[in-house]
Amino acid sequence: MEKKDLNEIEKEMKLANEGLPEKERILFSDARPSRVEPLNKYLEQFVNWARARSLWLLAFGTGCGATELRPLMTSRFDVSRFGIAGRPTPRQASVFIIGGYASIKTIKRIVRSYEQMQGPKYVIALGSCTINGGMYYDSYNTINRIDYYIPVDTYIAGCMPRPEALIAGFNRLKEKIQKGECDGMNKYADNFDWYKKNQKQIIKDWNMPDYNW
Amino acid sequence: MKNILKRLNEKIDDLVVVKQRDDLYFIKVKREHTDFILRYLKLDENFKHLDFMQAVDYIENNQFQLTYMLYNYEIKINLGINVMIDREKAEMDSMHRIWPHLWQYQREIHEMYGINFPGSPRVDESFVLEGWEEMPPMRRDFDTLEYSKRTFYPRPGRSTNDPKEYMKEKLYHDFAKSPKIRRDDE
Amino acid sequence: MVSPIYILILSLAIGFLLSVIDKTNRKFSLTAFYGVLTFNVLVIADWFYRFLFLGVPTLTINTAGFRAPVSINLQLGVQESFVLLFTNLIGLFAAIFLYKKFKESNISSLTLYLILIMGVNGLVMTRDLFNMYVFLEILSISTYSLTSFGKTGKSLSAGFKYMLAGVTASTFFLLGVVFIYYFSGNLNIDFIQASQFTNYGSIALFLLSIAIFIELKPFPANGWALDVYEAVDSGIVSVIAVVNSAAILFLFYKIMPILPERFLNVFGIAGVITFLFSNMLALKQKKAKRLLGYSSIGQVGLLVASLVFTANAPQHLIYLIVGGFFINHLISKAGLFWLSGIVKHENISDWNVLRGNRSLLILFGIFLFALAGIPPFAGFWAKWELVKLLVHSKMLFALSAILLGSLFEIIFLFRWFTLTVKSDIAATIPRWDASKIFSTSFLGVIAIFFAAMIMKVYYGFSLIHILPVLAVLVIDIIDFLPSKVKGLLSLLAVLAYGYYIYPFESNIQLFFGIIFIVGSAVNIISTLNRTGKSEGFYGFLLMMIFSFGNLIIATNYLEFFLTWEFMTISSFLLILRGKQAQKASLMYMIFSTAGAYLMMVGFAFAPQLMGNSPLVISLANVQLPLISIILLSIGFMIKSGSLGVHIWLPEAHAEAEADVSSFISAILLKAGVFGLLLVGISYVKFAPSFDIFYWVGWIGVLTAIVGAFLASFQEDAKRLLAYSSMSQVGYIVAAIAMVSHLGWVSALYLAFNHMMFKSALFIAVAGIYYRTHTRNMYEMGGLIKKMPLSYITVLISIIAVSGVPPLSGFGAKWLIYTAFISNGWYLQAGVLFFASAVSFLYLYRIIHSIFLGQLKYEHQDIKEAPVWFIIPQYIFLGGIMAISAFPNLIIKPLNKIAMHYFGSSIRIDGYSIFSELGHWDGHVVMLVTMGAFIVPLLILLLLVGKTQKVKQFNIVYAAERPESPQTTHVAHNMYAHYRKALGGWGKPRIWNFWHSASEWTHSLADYFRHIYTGNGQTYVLHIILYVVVIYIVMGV
Amino acid sequence: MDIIIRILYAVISILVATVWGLTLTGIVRKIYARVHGRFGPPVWQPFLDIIQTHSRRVAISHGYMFFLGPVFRFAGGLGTYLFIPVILGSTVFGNFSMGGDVLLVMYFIFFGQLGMALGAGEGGHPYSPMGIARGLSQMSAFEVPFSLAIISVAIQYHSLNITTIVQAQQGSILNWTLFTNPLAVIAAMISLLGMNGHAPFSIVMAPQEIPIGPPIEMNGSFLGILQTNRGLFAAAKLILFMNLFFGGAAHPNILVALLIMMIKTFFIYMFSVFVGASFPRFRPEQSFRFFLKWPTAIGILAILYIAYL
Repeated sequence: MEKKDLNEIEKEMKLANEGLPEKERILFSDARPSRVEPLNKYLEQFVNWARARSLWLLAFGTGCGATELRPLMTSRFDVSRFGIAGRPTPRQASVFIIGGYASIKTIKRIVRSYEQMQGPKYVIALGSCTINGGMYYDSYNTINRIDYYIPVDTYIAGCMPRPEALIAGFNRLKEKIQKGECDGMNKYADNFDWYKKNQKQIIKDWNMPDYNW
Repeated sequence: MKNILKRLNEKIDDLVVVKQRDDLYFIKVKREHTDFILRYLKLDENFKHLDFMQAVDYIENNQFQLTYMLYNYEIKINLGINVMIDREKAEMDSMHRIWPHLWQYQREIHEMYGINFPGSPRVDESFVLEGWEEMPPMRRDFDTLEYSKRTFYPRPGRSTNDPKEYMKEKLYHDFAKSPKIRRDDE
Repeated sequence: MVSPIYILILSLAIGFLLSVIDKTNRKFSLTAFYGVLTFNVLVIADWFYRFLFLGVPTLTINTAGFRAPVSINLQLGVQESFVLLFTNLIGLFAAIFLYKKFKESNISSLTLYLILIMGVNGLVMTRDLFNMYVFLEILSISTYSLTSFGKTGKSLSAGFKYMLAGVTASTFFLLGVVFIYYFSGNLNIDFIQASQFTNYGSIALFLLSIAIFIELKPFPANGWALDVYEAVDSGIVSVIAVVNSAAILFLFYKIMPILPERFLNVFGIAGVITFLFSNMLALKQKKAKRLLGYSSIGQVGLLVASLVFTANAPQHLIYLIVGGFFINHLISKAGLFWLSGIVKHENISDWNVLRGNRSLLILFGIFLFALAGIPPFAGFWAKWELVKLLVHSKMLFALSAILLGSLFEIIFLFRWFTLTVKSDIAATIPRWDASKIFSTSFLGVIAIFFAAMIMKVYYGFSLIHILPVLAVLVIDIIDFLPSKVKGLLSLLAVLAYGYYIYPFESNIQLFFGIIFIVGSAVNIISTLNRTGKSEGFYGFLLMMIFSFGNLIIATNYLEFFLTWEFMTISSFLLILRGKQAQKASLMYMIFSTAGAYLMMVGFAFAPQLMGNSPLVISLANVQLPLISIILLSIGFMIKSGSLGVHIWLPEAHAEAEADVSSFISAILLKAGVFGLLLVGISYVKFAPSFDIFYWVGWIGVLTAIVGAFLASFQEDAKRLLAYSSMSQVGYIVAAIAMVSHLGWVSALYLAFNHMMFKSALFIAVAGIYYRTHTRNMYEMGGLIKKMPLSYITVLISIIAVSGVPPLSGFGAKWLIYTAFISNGWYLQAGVLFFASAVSFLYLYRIIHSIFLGQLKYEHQDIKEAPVWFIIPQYIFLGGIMAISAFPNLIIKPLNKIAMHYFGSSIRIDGYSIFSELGHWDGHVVMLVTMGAFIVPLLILLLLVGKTQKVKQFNIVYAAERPESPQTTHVAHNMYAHYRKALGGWGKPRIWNFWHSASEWTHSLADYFRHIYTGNGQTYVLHIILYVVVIYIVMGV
Repeated sequence: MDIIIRILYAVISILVATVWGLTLTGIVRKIYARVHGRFGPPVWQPFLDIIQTHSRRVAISHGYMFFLGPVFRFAGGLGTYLFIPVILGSTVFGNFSMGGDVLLVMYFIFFGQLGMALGAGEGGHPYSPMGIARGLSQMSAFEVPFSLAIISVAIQYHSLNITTIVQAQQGSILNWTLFTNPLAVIAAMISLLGMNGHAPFSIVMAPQEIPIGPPIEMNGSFLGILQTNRGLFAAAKLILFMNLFFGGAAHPNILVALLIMMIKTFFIYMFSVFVGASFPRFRPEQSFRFFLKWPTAIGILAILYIAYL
């Protein structure tokens, strides 16, 4: 009796990947993301200290806000002094900056890239558009609230926010990380079905697995 | 250019010509003449380049206007070909045999306006909107605000101001009195 | 004891009576006809037996009751009876072959045939010049008439051309006879002496001899003969080509004693020219009978040349050389002509219909191999002795012309053979005719009989040297068994053979014995995967393996060379079994033969060996002359695929069957290495003044680098491995060429290592091919998940190839660089470094393209390679691991082997090996590596946290997800940028060179072919001009 | 007992080298930043990065070879280092140099590269093999001048043994290979540029074209191991160069000797850093061609000069 239950649970833990054609399902993992508890208190504090001082950005400009990242890197504002560096692959990055408005087409890519990042991972939503749609609030293809689709740790308002505002945002994120308040990864895993429902509601041609490992 | 138009006039009846600028003309042609006119302009009148193709929704006339924008490198003149088609039965002949890259424009217009181009390659594939299920969004009877409200979980508490009034009030109410900032290049 | 005169009488009588007998019934006339022919054979056979075994003195028959020179006399001795026996035999069997035709045709053709046979007999026996003329005319007239036997327009015109040429020749003959009588007052050749002819008189001899020579169809005055060969019915043409030629050749032999030496030399050279050019022209020929015509003319030229050149040799050599060529020509040519009658297709590519009948195919093979001078057939021995003779008499131009001609012969014969065995069957299959097959098979038996006689009686080879051939015969008998049984039997046979030859006289033999025999035995396991019967496979495989073994125990040059040829032919036949192997195997055969000819000459130059010990030992005390070293080195380097002569290698490796490739690469190439080492052994004590091995070393080094680059640019897994073998053998060749202690230790170490890892790699690729059915690496990918065992094999092997510590490859690298640097070959060492760095390119390419990256849809359900492939792989892996962890296992014995020849230059202390430059401790390296591997692994396991296993498409991407595994797998043209960087150096120059060489030869042949216009008058003009030219050259 | 002490020594030696290697990387980043006119990250940033990567909660693995790839890489770095004597005459920093000579070290460098290439290959991402193909090709090209330089040095000292080579350079600064055999040193230093993968030879990682190249799929602890190895491996290479060409590090006082080692390796590294900071990147085929032309010619000259003059 118990064994059967276990099997059922195991089956539930698998993702259906219904968006994929039958023959492609073997090519993608069907594992469901699960919650990973933090380490014990002091160890977690230590690693959070290190995480906060070594923020690796995903170099993926999702909108017009990405223009603001260039001056950040170069000599005028130089974020590398805070231990912030760009990383070309989501596998290695820990911070995802949503650079402004996100269209339906872009949110699909955002979700993919976010899921491909390895936890703990942080999201900075940049610009008004990510908060409530900004000037594109009534567009047919710009989403209004990014936090319905991925968990967001810090918002930076403005259209566009200046690099100084970005640096302030980074500092805010750092503080939150050190305090251990940034747990978007587990939030996403816990509310996975809700996020997926929202995502699937607007992304109509779902030709990818349910979770992009 | 006059000669070209004259020659064109000889070819077809009731040609409507609008001169916008010295280097920009529009002519209005019938749907069934489009293929002939485009070919003629490309092969005989040297309008070799197709800049773009565009559609406008004249919902009042129950018509779509399609514009093929041509360019002649020798006399350096843009010539727009306007074709009016019926909005109810929105369909146009595919011109991709004249300019192969037209298929891409036609695909976009198909997606955005729901105008059909039978025979155009890959016209049914989605272009920007991946998996769009509603009415084509650029049709003017499509209510984007309603759609956005329905779909995108608008965040409550949003307020809107008239930019001009708001700016005057907030920032520049004594703008006229403020000293002028000289810029280097002035 | 019937007097041979009755042959003439009876043939003539029955010949004329036939038309009367035929009035009653054709059956009677046929009975009489065949009766006479059989009678002839029996009479001559009886005489031959008496002459040979009973020592009966030569028989002289005087006619009309007078003694010669007053009367015409006939003579029958050993030589005459030998020639007559075979001509009559062929005559009889040709008649049997023609049975159907004779049954239906006009009776006159039977009459003509009998008269022809009579003419031949008379021509051979008579000693009188005028009588010769008479018989010659009889022969010619009957031949003209028989030529038009087919009654086609072509054969009629051919007969007419023949007549024109024949009449021209006999005019000269008659003039010659008249003049001779004028000068000597005598027509009996026994009473004519060369001294009787003064300056003016020699013109008489010239006219006589040139007439006979024209009848022997010298190049280029032989267009008429070619047309005859092409047009006439195949039964008749065999008589013309073989029986007539034999008689006329004997005629030439008879008058040889009265000809002055300068005549003979010119004729000999003309014969060589005929041989060379006929074979060259045959290159371009596609029609079987015309091709055979060219070949017969060439062979007759060779016979004339060998008659002339052997004039001063000991009797038994003359018999072997001339007799060997004669028998060879007789049998194979008649056999092939008859086969053409059976096949009934003109074009040689249509001969693949022979595949419908196994015994005919075997016969075809026998005749073709015999004609090509492949052992054990008579032609091989004749050629070997002729080469020796020519070398000793310093006739090097004639020698090279003959060998070049033979090479052309090999090319067109084997092209024919491979086309027959491999091309797609399109032509209609004829009905097999019993009478024709009977005659043809009889010849096959004779060929084998002679081969056995020469091997056993003349040379007295022991059984072990005949073993390779016996293996083929035995397996052929049990070919009905399933292949697994045969495979197991072969494995046992190889082991038993190894046990039999085991007690070796030296360690170096033991070493190569392990490579050849043990390596082969393990490799055989992989062939056990074969299903069905694999007809013929195990026979040739055993032949090859036994040949390997015989190489190391060969005690003289001939044994070595014979075995070498066995090895070549068996490996050729094995390669030919591949599906698309026609071109590849042909190329292999051509290059191998060229190498073999060079070796043959090289051995001929080498001094005689004393004693009865194996070559590896006895050569140490022999000083090889420089020319011999050069020729032998080139010969062996061709076999080991050195730069410049390597182009056969990738083709042969790639196109051979999957489980054969490993034999070729891992073991066959080592035969070349062994050969080179033999030369090196003599080189140690007697280095020539010109340091030829220095250049051999450079070639080896360049082979290594070029092979590595070529391997990096391949898409085909087996070609990649083939080029890799070329590269690795380049290292070995270079190391041998150093002729130093460390050099040889490293060469042997590398040879052993290469045997193991390349076997493992080829078998692994064979297993993958078995599952995926493709050799293109980019069509695979991601197989690590499905074939983990094969992956481990390839992984370990490529580490061993690359020389990355701690595996055995590093030992090789360490030894070789230390050897090079301490030997002062600095730049060569630099090139080798480059080669070894480039080798990473292809090694990564093969493992990545096959095992890593994206798994394809069609391979999702693929299984691990069959167990028969896995077992040998892991045996080799075990070997690699053993000598990696304990390098002493191999370094110590190799050190000892090399110490036979040099003082030791390394010191072994525990597990440490010290050279004068540096040191290496394989054991410590192994331990440190293990430690350095395990510690990070533990750290990783400790720190890694939760690990999520994902699938192949879970890779990072943002905009578009991967489309399909095919487009996501990076494997095709992986090093395009390197090719770009190499620019002009990346062009296949060597391939282009050989390609254009072949094109030029063929174009040249085509150009020369145009002299044969097909016009009878032109042909007569050719003859006249030829006579004039010869006249001027001889300076009569 | 002896073995335990040896292992202990090895651990100390490895720790020193790793820390020094990582610090060097930090310094280099700082210098790069200053060249760009930035402040740059702190010198200890590499250590923070390593902790951060190791503290990822989930690691994605594509299979066993992928898992082992970084291990191979690190083992390669460890092995390379362990067969080089760091300080002349020191037991602690002598490492396992009795295992073999400079040939062993040269080939052990490949160990890690090959293993990493295999692991990255199993990741299945198309950029990995592209990067590896470039890397292997470039390696085969820069190996040529380097090996020629090594041969030249071997001829010069008639030894391949690193300790012997260092010994021969003692006494005066003029005994350094740098001065006795300058051509070989030039050839080797140019190939060091390729080895370190700084611009103009940074075609392997090339973040703009093939994002980060081979380790594109590496994440979490895998990446952490790779980062650690980068420090150790850099140190090992520099120490090898120091030993072969710059007189090695020898002093009775081990701390002074370590200091000498650090100074020398720092300057050797700075050479490639300054070249890297001031040049743009080559295209792959330009890079290969470059190595096969001038440095190779210099290497050949070095051999000819030493062997025949």
